[in-house]
Amino acid sequence: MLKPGLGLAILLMLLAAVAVPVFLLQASIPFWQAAGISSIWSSEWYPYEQLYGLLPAIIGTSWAILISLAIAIPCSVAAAIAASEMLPPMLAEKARIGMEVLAGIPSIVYGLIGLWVLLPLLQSSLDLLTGHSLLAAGLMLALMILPTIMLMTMDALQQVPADQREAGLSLGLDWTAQLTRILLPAAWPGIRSGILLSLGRALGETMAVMLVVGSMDRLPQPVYNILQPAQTLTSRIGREIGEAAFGSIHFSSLMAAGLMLAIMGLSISLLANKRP
Amino acid sequence: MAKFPWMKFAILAVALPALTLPVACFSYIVWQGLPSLNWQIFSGQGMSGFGLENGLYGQLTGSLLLMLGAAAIAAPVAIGTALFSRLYLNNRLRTHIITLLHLMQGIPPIVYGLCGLVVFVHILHWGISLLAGMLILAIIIMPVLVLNSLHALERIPLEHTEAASSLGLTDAQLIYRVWLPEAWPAMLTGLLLGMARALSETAPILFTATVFSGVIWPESLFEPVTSLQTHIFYLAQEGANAQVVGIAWGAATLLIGLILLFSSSALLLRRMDKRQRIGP
Amino acid sequence: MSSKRSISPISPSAAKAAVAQERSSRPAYSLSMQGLYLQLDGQDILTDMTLQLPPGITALIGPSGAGKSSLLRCMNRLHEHWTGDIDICGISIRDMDADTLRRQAGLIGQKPAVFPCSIRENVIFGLPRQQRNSVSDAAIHKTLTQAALWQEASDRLHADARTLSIGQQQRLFLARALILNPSFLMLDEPTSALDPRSRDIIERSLKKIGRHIPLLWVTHDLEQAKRISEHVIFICDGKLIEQADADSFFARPAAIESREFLRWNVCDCD
Amino acid sequence: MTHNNRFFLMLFSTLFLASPDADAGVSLHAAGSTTVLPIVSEAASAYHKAHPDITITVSGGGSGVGIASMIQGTAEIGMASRDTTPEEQAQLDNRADGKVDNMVIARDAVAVVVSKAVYLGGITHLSLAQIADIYRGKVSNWKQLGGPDAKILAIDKEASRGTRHVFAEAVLGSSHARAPGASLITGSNNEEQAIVARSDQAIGMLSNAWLNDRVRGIAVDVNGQSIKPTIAHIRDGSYPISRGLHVLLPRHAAPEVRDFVHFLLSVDGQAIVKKAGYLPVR
Repeated sequence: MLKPGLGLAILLMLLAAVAVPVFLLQASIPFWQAAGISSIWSSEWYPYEQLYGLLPAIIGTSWAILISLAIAIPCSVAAAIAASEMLPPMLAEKARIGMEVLAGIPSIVYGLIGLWVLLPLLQSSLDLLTGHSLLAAGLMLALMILPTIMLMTMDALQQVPADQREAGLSLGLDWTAQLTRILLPAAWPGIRSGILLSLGRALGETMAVMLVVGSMDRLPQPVYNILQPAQTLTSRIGREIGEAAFGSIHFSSLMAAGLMLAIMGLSISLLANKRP
Repeated sequence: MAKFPWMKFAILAVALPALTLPVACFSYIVWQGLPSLNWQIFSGQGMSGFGLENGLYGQLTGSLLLMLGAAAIAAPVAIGTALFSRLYLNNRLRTHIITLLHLMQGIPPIVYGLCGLVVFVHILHWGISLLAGMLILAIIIMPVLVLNSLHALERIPLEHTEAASSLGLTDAQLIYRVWLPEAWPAMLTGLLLGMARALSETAPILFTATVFSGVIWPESLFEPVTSLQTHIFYLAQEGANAQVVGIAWGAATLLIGLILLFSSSALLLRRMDKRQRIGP
Repeated sequence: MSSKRSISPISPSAAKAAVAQERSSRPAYSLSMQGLYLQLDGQDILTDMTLQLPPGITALIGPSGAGKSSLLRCMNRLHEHWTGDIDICGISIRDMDADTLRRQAGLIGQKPAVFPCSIRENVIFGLPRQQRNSVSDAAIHKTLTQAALWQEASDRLHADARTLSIGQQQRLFLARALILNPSFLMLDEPTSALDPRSRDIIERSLKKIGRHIPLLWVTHDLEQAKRISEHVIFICDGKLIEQADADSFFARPAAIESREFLRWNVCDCD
Repeated sequence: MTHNNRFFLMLFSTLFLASPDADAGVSLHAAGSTTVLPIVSEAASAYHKAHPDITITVSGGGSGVGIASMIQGTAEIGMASRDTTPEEQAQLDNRADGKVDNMVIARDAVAVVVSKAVYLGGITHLSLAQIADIYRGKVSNWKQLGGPDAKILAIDKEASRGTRHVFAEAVLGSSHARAPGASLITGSNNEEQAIVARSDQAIGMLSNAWLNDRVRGIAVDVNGQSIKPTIAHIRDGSYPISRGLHVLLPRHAAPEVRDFVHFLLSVDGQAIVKKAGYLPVR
């Protein structure tokens, strides 16, 4: 009685795990048949003209992630160092609780901030048309992944064995050397998985990005221009999935975009799972 | 001897935005949202349009229903999975299950939303419905729940299990009399965190479970609902009307309050559990 | 070009001579503490500790929780919040730069804390950057020989240090402290995690080192204390009970606590 | 131990009981154009007051969503602010459960809107060709059109939006024409209205019900006459970019659905249309 009951639970779980990729693949097949794999490298996205180039969204996603990581990693690692190595333990604990709270703020609320605080700020300070841009998306994502990286770095730093710290100090290493030569190398696996975890989160983030990125299905001109409106894979799905008819190539192409997101997300978590 | 104080300054300087910005964001939301969190926003008096004829009441119930449904579906499956793998699977298989769960966590939520759209809304013809949203959210929070339960079970000292088995307890007795009493705080912690997560997901339910307006209390599981998360999304774009944007901030504050309620009770429970474990 | 010639490689014999010269040129070393108090988390760990460290090997013994490890950590300022005075050659260690002090006062812990890098990098870990880049193979050879690790590790200096056995790692730990040229060494039960053979190797090499610089050796193993020490400091409950020559301490302990301790522990050991 | 057990069981039973039980009331779902949404949303709550056992849920998404949800049967009522395309009509006709009727419940104008600063800077009327030049990217500064010296922020809409279809048809010649001059794509009318209001250099397309002080509708030159997007000009047909607002309902729809659509076309329903700022059809 017990075993079949529990077995049913695990079967349901496995079913869910298997069903997701299967249906994703199955629903995107019409797209691969009609548009072909080459549409990944094509930059024209006009569903009404049967042009389904995924490149602008892929480039947009990559830029947004790159910007967010470039900002979030140094800031959050520095914050973790400051909290765990410089602040008194009481304050460090407070900082941790604060970060845990912030990690729970839902993305749609960050979107609200992006729309009503960040965009006007960018518009006026960088003299942009509206502020909708890859930079805005990257900044939003950076804000959202900061707590994750910081919490995991803090954990990793605090878990550096006391004897390693003491050994470093006994050798007369000064604060900087202690940090760069003992603490950071020892904490690196933790920092690394924090970065990969937040990379995955940034990749799949939809609402906040959708509200600030501008939804322009066009390659940035030139390609490093991050001040232009653009599109990411997630914002394209969020914008268009409601209006694409089930069974159409358009719908199928959005499923293909989802499939690509899933593949990227899976590779990242595989990377995170593999102990270096 | 040079002590490199500049290094500390540099780190503090880089850390400053990270330490202050999130706090600033949080206070900004609350500052913007609290003024519009009055009785009117719940009763809907004097409001029309924007799906707010009944205030935020319908959105609130929708969010809570989605969350509770997701938890009710995911929790038994997750705990069953954890118990099964602890009882009947060897270490190697269990490692595979854990890897699988980590992989499931790596798939972005919106992708689960897409799959739910295909399977529940279109193939099964449920339409945009509460049940579709519950199931999608359940799948999204499942890995966290299973991993948490597994972790909780693994922390039970082996001696307890062995002692119970040597007393001749059956597996079911072992679960009810030894494992669950020891592991429930950690499992409940996971469940509460999962519920907080279910409350904060927006994209997966946007096109599978929620509509703009018209629902206060759904008549059945196959009806759509409104939710706080998606309503913030709609209201956020109503730029021309200051009152509506104010309500969006109010709804955001309400949502954060709810999420904090769940996540902080989870953290509190975890702390109590830890203290009990270490304590006298 | 000419300057390059001046730092020609040093032959091992020349290195030995240089070391001998350096040792002999070092001023007579003195370490003393007066009225040392240490409180941690509201508990008295050390009270009114006044003593002078004699040259040679000194065994610091006492029951567990007596404050032995804490005493060592005060002496290189890993613990900072003590009152009283600790002087090295008449200079209060509070007036010294902490990092410099710690380089002078090598501390070897109970378990080898090797860093996740190669054996060679571990040895030179504590050197300043310029010296790390220019350190000669002779210096590494010398240090590893002193630590009795050269024979086992010479052929795999670039292997990961964690591939060494625990006993070898502990000697690596020792080498890492020795390369900094410490003025004295503090050993916190350095052999308690080791098998007897590794213990003997370490004891032998430390005995050699003890001829040049003072060693303060925390141990709970009375047999070991008898084997190695010339002096004994016995502390109990954070208080100094007795300081004496090793021979006289083991033969005729003066304080009642010492006698008790010796009796119970000898019984335990046998 | 037993105490813990009971807590655990209680927790789970509470969770299960919390799911809602089925009831006999009727619930209808309307989806589609955000231009039609204010009418239907308002009418739905008025209708619900008169018939408490019938709830009508409303969601936006655009005309594409309204038509797609009819094709897929995910909603009882579709809302669209444009005609169906031939492909869409074919799919609607091939539906398993019967054809879909298309009814015009109101008319409105797709106003060409500009930011207040642009309007005050002298852009009060443009010809269709000038507007087309903007959206084709041939004109990029308001100065070239006699306005203030500011870059043009041309706002386009998502491809399936009804407003976009009607606008592109009238201005660019085809409802799916590309607009390389556009520098931002928006979705709902509200989203676009907010951005135009916040900008000093924007041009966009909005239903005439969304005009206000900061979002000004400009006149369109037709045969030497500047025609403003007013109700009067929609009624006499002189404004060139006007359209019908449709609701779609399956021919075999439930009586409740039909009754609601009748309500939309009744005097009370048409009053709501007027209040929302559109031209009633009755």
